[in-house]
Amino acid sequence: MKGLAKGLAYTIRNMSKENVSYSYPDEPMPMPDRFRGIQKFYPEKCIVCNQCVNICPTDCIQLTGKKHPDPNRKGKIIETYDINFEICILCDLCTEVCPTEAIVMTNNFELADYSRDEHFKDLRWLDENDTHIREEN
Amino acid sequence: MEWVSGLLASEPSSSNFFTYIFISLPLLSVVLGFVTYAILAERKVLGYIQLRYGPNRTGGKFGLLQTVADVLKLLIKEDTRPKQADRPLFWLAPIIAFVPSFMVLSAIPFTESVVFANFGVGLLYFIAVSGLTTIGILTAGWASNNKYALMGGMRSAAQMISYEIPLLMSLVGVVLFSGSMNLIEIVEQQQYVPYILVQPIGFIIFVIAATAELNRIPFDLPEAESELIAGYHVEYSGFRFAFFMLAEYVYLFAMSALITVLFLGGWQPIPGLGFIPDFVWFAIKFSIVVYMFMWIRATWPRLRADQLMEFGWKILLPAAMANIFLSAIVKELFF
Amino acid sequence: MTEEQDHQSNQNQEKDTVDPKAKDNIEEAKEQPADNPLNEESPEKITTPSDQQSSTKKERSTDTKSEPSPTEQSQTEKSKSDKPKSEHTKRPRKKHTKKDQPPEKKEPSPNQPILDHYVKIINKNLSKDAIDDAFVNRSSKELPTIVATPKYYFSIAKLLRDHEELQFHFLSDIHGIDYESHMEIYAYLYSMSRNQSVALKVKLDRENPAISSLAPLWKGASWPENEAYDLLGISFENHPDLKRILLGEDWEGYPLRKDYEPYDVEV
Amino acid sequence: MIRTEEMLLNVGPQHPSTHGVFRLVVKVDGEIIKEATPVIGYLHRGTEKLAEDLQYTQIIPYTDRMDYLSAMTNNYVICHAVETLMDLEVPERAEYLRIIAMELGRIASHLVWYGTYLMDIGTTSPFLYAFREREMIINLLNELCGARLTFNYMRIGGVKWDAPEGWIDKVREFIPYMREQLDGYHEFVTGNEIFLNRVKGVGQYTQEEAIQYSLSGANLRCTGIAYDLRKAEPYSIYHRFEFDIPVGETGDAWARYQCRMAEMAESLKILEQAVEQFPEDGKIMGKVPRIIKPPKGEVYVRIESPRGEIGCYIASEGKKTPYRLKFRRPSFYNLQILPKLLEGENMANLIAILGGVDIVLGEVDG
Repeated sequence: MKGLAKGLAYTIRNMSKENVSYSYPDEPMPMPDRFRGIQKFYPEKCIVCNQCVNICPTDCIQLTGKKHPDPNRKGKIIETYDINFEICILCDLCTEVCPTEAIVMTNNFELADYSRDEHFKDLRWLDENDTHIREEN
Repeated sequence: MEWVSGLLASEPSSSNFFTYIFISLPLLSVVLGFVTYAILAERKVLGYIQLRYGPNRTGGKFGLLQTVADVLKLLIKEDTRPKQADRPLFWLAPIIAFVPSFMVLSAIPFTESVVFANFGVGLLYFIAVSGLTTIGILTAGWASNNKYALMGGMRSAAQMISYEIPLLMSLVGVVLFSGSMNLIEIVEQQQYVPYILVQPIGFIIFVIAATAELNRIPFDLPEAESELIAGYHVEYSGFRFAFFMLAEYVYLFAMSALITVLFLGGWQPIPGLGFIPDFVWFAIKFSIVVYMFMWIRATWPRLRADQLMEFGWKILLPAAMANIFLSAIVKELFF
Repeated sequence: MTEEQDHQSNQNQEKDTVDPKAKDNIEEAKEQPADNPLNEESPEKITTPSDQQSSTKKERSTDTKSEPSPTEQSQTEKSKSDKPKSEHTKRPRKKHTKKDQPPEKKEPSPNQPILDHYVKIINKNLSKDAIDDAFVNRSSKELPTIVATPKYYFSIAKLLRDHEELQFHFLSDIHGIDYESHMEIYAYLYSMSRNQSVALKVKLDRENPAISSLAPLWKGASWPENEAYDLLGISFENHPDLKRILLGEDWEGYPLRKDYEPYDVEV
Repeated sequence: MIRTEEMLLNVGPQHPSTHGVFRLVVKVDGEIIKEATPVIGYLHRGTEKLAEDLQYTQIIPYTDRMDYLSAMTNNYVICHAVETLMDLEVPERAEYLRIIAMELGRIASHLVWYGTYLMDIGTTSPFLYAFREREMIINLLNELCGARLTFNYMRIGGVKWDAPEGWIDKVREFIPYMREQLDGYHEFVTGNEIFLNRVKGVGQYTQEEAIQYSLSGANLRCTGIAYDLRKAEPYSIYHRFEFDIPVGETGDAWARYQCRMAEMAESLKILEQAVEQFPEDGKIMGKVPRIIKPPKGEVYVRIESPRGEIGCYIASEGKKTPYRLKFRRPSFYNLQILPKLLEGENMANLIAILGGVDIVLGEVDG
């Protein structure tokens, strides 16, 4: 009986405590800087080295490059860059290997959509995704 | 309430029929209102104890319309029935469970004047009719043709048999002291001393047995969502499910009211505070009892079926018997 | 060059050398306890009767005494590594290894004498050709590894569990590997009373991989063996309930085999 | 004489108390279980097969998804295996970060167990209280590595991130708070007579049986065997910390409960010492070749996860990808004893026993 009474005392004490719920959809949920949300891509920084494609464990990144329009400059520039978000596991490895930090993580995590097709993010979408960009990389 | 008695004595006619309906509507709406807000209150109390808000979306900050929305949703939901179910029984079960829960309400005196049927044996009537619900639950468990439901139904029947007896026996003390089974008379006897002080053992036994009758934690074995998923009503959806839900909470209402009447002195005020109207007193005491049920639900785990039986037969029943003896001796010596 | 490679290159030599030595081994086994490095840890552990009850009690008492602190451990390791030098000549295999790759391994593993001791016990109790191969896996925390011949696999496992100087009561892991030339079973045994581990391996024919089950010895081996059956197609004899545990009975093929072709209707 | 009939009952795959997609076919006579057959594999993702085509660094995110309640230990076990195989040295600061992360993860994992176990037993409040504390741990780990569940924090030879500014202090503050809450849990639940009745003597087994069935973790320690790999084979820098191995005596669900509750307290002890000893500065990555190619050979390492002994076997052919990777998943081994424990038990005990074994289905199915 003592244990039962103790339990009752414990719960009634907690009733007056302030609750710990997040009011998530009403108030945005602050995420720490390191949080891994959907990537932001800087096409101008990309040197088409393919390292992110190689390291991706789920093969969700596809890219193509083309020759630099300025014939005097060597190297390639990016033409298309797609991330298939249906299978991306946000493991952060692509940003880790990127030598120029052309791809970085953002804190944006609200990715629900009504269609799977919308989870196929192309270069433009990733370029425009420029809020809450992670500072530390 | 003279005219009600006159009405009862008069010859049946269509106008009488409508009069009946009209006078029972307020009660019905009070009960339904209670059920609506008891569900909400339970969720809120659980929420606050568990450091969260509880419903807070539908109907303003406090989620006042949450249950209304839930009921509306249940009403427009598809009524599903398992293919192998026993059709007539499946259809009948919610009604068997639900109707007695409303029938018992007629016997409860809320104040001295607000009482619908002043039975001589109101107490006996209440206990007898409330026992019928178990048949509904058992029927639901059987008719669903689901193994979990069947188990829930069986558990419910076993539980009812074990706990109905101590429930009744714990009341014998009250009857001994008041010398009546009329609920109004019992309340009037408690004008100075509520029976909780005279019959503390009886009170505890009654509350425990009542919790078991209500299928609430720690005795919610027929439902036991972590073992039997939802027990007897696992196959019910939509409005039929709402019936079970309704029955459950109407019983909570009725049982709390009965505890208030039998042990807490009903509408009797605390001496010196008689200026507060009697229905307020009733409401206050009643709310405390309801809160207690919710508080227990937030705290304790569930018993196991065999422990429940053991507890019922080996502890509760002897204790109830001892209580009768004790009451008889006390009554003989001091009153 | 890793241990395994040089080891395989030496296999033939080893077989040649082990056989004539076997006689000596048996004789030495009698005097072995005297210079057995294990004796340093507390002799009573070794002499514990192998019946389960007392041994588990022993485990409890020794374990609660708390493990040796790191300094103590390094000391015992040092002293262990002292020993093998005297035994060095008895192990021609090691010698050859050294000659083949002189810069690779400077000193023999500290666990080499322990392994030798195990090998002796097994040879003595079972048969000379019970062990196909035995080496210390240096890259896996100096783990003594015994490769059993399929015929003696079960009896070696039983001996490892029951022998009073071995007491490998705890089966940590058992799984199969498909090397394209053969299949292999890898079992990792641990002795709580002696705080020693051993790996028991056995090589199987790849075409028709079958081996006796360890489930009669350890009930805990039942599901992992089912898993090996499920994913690699190794069948276990005397297994109480051999079934495809993860993939379901209608699955075709054995996914962890190297030649498995995934078949997916939708792709 | 009443004729009774046995019936087959499918508990799961969708059942609130199986903690995932796990099916148990039980043959019941009334409420008494005659026979129970576990059916697993609903969550099998073929991690081991996938890993054969992945580089070692790429496997780490996959391990997060095995035992998703303590992903840190899974991260560690594969890193540790590769490091052992390659003979790599991990910098001290990284080791401390790993240990702090792992012990936080252990507490978080046990908190989930505590909450869900009591939910199984029938009370909902402890779940919410436990999740309040777990949320704090998750937030700490989120700050450290940027994810709440699938951390992907450790790398071969070190860790991905250094501790952010003030993080160690936050951990330091968390320790006394958690102690206080643990006392609260004990006050709330441990003495509760109904709870005691539900767990005492339920699902009991002996030391011999526990070893026979290869149980590990609290499931083994509840019988009184003080076997914890952090002590038996100290890996990482566990030898630097002083802590005890909590053991039970009776080998029933009650002993398992006590063990796990005590383990949380021990983890707090380790955390306290780790935070105190935490080096001022230092590298977080060791000298690791750019392309990780372990030498030819095989390795098996095992560490203590919250659920028991998690092992990792790698057979390497000297390539970038492992030839064969195998995880010894503690839940998979621990679950084997279930049919034996359930025989002759009450249906209500099924839940109490299954919950007490503490499985994570992602790990059972691999």
